[in-house]
Amino acid sequence: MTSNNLVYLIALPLFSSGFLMMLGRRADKWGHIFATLISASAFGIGAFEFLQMLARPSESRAVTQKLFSWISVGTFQVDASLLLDQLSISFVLLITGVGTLIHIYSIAYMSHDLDRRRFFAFLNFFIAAMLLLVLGDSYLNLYVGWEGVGLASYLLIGFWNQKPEYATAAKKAFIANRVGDVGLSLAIMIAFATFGTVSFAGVEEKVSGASTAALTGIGLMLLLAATGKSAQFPLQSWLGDAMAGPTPVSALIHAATMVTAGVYLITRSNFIFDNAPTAQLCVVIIGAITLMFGALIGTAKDDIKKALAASTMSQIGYMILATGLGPVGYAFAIMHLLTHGFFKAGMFLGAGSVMHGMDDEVNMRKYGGLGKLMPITAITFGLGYLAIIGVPPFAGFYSKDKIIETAFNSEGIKGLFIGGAALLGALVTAFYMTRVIILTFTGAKRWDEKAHPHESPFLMWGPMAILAIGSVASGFLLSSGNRFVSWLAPVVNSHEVEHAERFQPVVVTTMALVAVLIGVAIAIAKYRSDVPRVAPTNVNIFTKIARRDLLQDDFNEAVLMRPGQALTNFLVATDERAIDGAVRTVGAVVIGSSKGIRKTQNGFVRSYALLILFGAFALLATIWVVTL
Amino acid sequence: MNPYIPILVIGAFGFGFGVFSIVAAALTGPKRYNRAKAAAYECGIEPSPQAQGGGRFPVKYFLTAMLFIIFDIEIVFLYPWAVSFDQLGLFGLVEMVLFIGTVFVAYAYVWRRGGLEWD
Amino acid sequence: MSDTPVLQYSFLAPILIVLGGAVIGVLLEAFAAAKRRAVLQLTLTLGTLFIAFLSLLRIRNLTSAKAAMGSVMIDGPTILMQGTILLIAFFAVMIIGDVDNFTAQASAVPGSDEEKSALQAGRQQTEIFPLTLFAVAGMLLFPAANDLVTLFVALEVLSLPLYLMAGLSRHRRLFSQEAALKYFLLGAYASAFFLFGAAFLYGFSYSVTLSGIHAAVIGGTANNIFLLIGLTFISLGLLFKVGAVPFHAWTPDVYQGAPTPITGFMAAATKVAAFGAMLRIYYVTFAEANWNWRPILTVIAIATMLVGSIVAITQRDIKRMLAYSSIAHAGFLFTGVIALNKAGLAATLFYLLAYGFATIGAFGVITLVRDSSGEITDLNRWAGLGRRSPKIAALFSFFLFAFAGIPLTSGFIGKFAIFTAAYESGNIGVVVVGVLSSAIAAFFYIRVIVMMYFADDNGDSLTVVIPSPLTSIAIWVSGGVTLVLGVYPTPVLNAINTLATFIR
Amino acid sequence: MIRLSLEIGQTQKPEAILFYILAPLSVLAALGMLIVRKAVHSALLLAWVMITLAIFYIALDAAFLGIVQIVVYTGAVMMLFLFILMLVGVDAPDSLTENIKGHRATAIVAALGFGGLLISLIGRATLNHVSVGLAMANEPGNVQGLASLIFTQYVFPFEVISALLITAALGAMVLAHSQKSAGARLSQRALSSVRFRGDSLANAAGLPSSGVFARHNAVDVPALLPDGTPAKNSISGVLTARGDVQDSTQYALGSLPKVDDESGDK
Repeated sequence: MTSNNLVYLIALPLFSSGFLMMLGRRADKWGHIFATLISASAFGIGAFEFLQMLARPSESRAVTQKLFSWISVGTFQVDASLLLDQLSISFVLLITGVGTLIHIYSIAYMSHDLDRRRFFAFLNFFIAAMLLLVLGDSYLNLYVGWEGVGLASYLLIGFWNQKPEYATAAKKAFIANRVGDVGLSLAIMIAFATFGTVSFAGVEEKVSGASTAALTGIGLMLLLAATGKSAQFPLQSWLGDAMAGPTPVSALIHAATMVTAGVYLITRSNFIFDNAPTAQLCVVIIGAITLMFGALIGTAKDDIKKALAASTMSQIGYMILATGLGPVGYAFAIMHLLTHGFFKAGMFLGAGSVMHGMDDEVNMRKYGGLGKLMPITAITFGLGYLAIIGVPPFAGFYSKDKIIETAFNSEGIKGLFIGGAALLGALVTAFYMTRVIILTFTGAKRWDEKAHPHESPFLMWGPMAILAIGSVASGFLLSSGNRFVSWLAPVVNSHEVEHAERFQPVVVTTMALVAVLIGVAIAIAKYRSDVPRVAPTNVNIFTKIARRDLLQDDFNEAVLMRPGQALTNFLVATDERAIDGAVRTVGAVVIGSSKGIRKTQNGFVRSYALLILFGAFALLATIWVVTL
Repeated sequence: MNPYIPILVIGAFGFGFGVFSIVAAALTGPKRYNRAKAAAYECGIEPSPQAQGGGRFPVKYFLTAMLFIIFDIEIVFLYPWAVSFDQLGLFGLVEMVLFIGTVFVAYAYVWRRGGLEWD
Repeated sequence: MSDTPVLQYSFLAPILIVLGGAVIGVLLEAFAAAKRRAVLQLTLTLGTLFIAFLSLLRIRNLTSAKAAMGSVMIDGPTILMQGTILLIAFFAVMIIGDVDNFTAQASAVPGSDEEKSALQAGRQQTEIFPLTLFAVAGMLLFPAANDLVTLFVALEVLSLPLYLMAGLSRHRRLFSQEAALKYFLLGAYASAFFLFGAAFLYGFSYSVTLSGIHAAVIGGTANNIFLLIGLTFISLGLLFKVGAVPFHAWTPDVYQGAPTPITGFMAAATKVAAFGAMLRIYYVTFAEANWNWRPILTVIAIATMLVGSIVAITQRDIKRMLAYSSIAHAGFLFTGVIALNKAGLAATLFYLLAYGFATIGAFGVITLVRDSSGEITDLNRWAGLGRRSPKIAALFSFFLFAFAGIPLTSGFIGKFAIFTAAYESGNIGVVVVGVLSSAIAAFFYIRVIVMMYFADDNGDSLTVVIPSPLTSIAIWVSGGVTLVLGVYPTPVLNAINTLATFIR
Repeated sequence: MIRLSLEIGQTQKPEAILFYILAPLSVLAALGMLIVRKAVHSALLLAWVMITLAIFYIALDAAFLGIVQIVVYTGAVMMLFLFILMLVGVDAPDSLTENIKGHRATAIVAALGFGGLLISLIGRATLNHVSVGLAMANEPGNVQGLASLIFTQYVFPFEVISALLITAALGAMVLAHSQKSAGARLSQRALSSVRFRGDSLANAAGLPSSGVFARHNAVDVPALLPDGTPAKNSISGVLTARGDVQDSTQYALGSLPKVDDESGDK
């Protein structure tokens, strides 16, 4: 099935971002509205395609569009063509939907910023890149989108690059992504080497023939790419600093869309991971580690955005963990991804409106008691909070619960171990999310004198409200009657295969609820009394480490940066001495020998005559030797 | 009788005569030193003070010697010609005339440019 | 007695004409009035050279043959070489015509009042013209000589006038006389070696003619120790004449001391004659015995190229630098000689023509750069010449490019031909060293150009004299020839290839 | 004819004896030429070497060459060397110290090496080889043989040699002859017109020669005029300038000591 309006999905935002950039100052007045309309129209096309897809029978839902033949070198054929199937349409809708809401939100949020036009141009560019990523029909097309998204995140994080630390944060993010990208390019190369093609369909056919070693290699490389893009362990250090970007950026890119690209990649390459058990095991381990890692950092962060970022890291840890649990896990991962997209974006926009109110104060210890002054923000933030900790009627409960259930069901002690980790994660998530709610909205006022919090304008709380509705309803909508699982089944070919269940589903749910309640109780107990305005320093060692992001930056510096600098210094020095030295010595030798030989030219006839005699003597000597 | 004997005898005789005369004069002659006798005889006049060791000779001597050599070599070439010019016939004559002619040009040049005048 | 000898006058015409011209020159010297003597001599000399060239053209495609009882061999290469020599001499004499490069009275003691009075009286040593003609006669005979006696006589006839004229420079006369004396002493020394070698060759082959020696070489009966000794000392004499390395020490001093027009003439024409003789000897007589003498001469070629180009780097005097560059070029030419194949012969002949004209032009330009006290050859004082007289500086740069072998100049074609010939003969080492030394050489050529154009003008009193008409013709013609041979050399190359076959 | 053979062991031939006597002498003379301090001595030693060479030529049947060697080479060229030495100043002993560092040492090594190599090479080449004398060449007589070669076989080089001679003449004139300004010297005609058509004929009959009749013919004693006074113009200008002129009256007849009072002659 081919359709020819897929390309507009990407072309519109791409063209508009270029157009806005080109126009420069003239587009300032209407630039942002134009960008938002473009984003909305993209959402429209997405929705139209979604409806069309729904009308078609499940097995022929995928739609492709071939733009042009990009590379044709000998047997290596790569076409620039797009693929829209059930998996990518869900992403398209998420991206364009949440994207448009955030565009609207940004109109208000960035109203006082001079470069608003440039901001919206970057946002559109990001939307275009992300759509290309999810719509690409081959690893190479995906790779182009992958890079575009990395660039967009760099531009947007470093949007306010007057402050040097924001610029370094952007660079850090970009470099971490690049490390991941290396993994992706290696995977593509290995894939090409083993399969001779890089398109998903092509690889899927030949995957049965390939050796498990090659598949494991590709799987591990894809995992590395996913950790880079989705801020998983070990490449997770950049997400915390990425909060330097404006809050809508954090909401869109570092909560809803870009960071989920890793999950999309693994889901899209499900045929590789299903045939490479060791790779799948690594995915699970990475998911579990990042899950605990993010949660621990979340508990110690006073900055509201960093706390939310840590929670994003741990939620994505859940998704990665789910994708590692075999065919059935992919659907729950994507479902959790969609629901997370709603409530995490909502919470970020809530945090944004709180900061907007408290004129960009991010330290939660300086909030307190805002619930009464910013009722709408408080409500939407609260709904998001309830969704994330997994209270039953809300979205988080359905998706996270399924993940914990499948975690427990996976065979061997691995299941127990992972299930336990997921459960513990749920507890800690409940603890730190409650901590955020209490510190921000309840308790005594701890504002600075000049702070006068006020409710945000409609343009800001409107999108927050929609997202809040989404975080409430989306869970129920997607999971009722296993609708979403069956929707994704053809893509991830997760035909219903029954697992030996360790626990009944209801047992798992009760365990999860108990864990959540415990977490909330601890948080209320700890923060109900007055909260010191300045973070106490005499805290136990764990909090100290957690405050320093579990020493991840120190680790990177010690292990990577310093040796790197030493290596560059060494190379520069050797280049300086060895190569330039060699050239200089050759020159010096020639000049030196020239001076030396000149000395024989001393102007005396008798020494010239001696030279001639010496020549004759040498010739005679050679003859004497030759005729011996 | 080996033809070398006569050469040897004449050589010895000549050499002996030279040595004998010097030795005899030195032995028999009276040795009365007299300043006038020791002075260089310059046609009777007092010898003008000469730079010690003979001083520098004018370059004319060199020029004359050089010209002498040129014409001496010419003679050397004439010698074998003279010996066998009858066998060489007309061609030999023309050859030699040409040779002499060219060297004569040199002589004309030297004479015309005053190379032969003395002071 | 033997039948009367028969001389093929038509073949000997060029040499005889030049000799005749010289003799008439001497007569003019003797009998012509002092004032008009210079003009008369100049016209006589140019006329003689022109007629000689015409006579050469007339006999160029006659079947080549022995002449003058076998002592002179007129064959293809000889005609080419004699032609080159006559052409080069013709334009060199044009530059020599500008007589105030020469001392007013050679016999006056430098710095004496006699010399000052001679200068005021404007006296001129017009003997240089007959001497040049004698030298040209020697050079014409040298490559044509077919036996060792004629070879030696030609060598002496060629060298004696050059020893003399090297001492006649008007500028820095003492240094010039010293250079002449050095050249004479070392020349005599090398001729002694040459004769020593000739004697041994006679001892080896009981014959003095090259063909006789060749017969003995092929015969192989005679003990070849005499052959090797003879060959070594003969080549020593010739290598000295050309300035190959162990025997090159005289070249820089003599080239710097001699009057510039004579240096130009010497650098160009003597090399043609000497290499002509060398080609004949190695190709005709010793070709078959090459297994033992080739390595030695390859070493000499390599040493010559390297020393020539390396020492030139640290030179501050332009004439001395060109002297070293001429040593380097001798090395390149020698590579062509020891290539021992037809391509080598043709390449060497072409290179001689190209190099000859470039040298004449270059030294012609040097005669023009003067200040009140005479010629300026110190490189530092050449700074900024490019701005002061762009035409002359551009022409000089073009000659330097030709020396360096930059494409579109004759130098490039020459070097290219030589290296291909050497490569074909399997002598790879020499080619590598050749290319390396050309690279080094390019450095000091370009340095002069940079000095002329980019160095700032240090306000020196140096002025470029308006060249006399003859000198400017000579310079511009040599420039033209260097360009033409560079851009469109095929007709000349074809001519050389058709003619370049030695007759035993 | 005489056959000189260098086969070792045949020493009784006179040439061999001649060679063994003369050769060391000429080598010593050559070395002496290098070492001796005074220039003239070294020139003479060189002359000696040339003469021994001439003798060797003659011993080797090259009589003409020997003679030419003596006549032209020793005779003319050596004289040229002596003239040059006089030109340069005979008594100026050139210093024998060598100021180029290491020059003498290398020179000696190179010379010895060169000589040694040559000797061994030639030795190896000529050992047990029969040496061919000039018998065949001299068959028509030494000089005639030469003549026939020079004037037939090598006629062209012979003619070119004349060019050499002219160059030599030109060179000599250019370098050595300084053009006296033409006007300075009076020609023969001018001199005679001055003498006889001059203002007074006093000296027309030629100047009286110096010295007093039969008593003293020294150049520095002026002649006596008929009236007994000394004639000034009988003494050359140089001596009067130097003031060496003696008084001729002391030799006048009158003033001589009586002869009779001395008995027995000196």
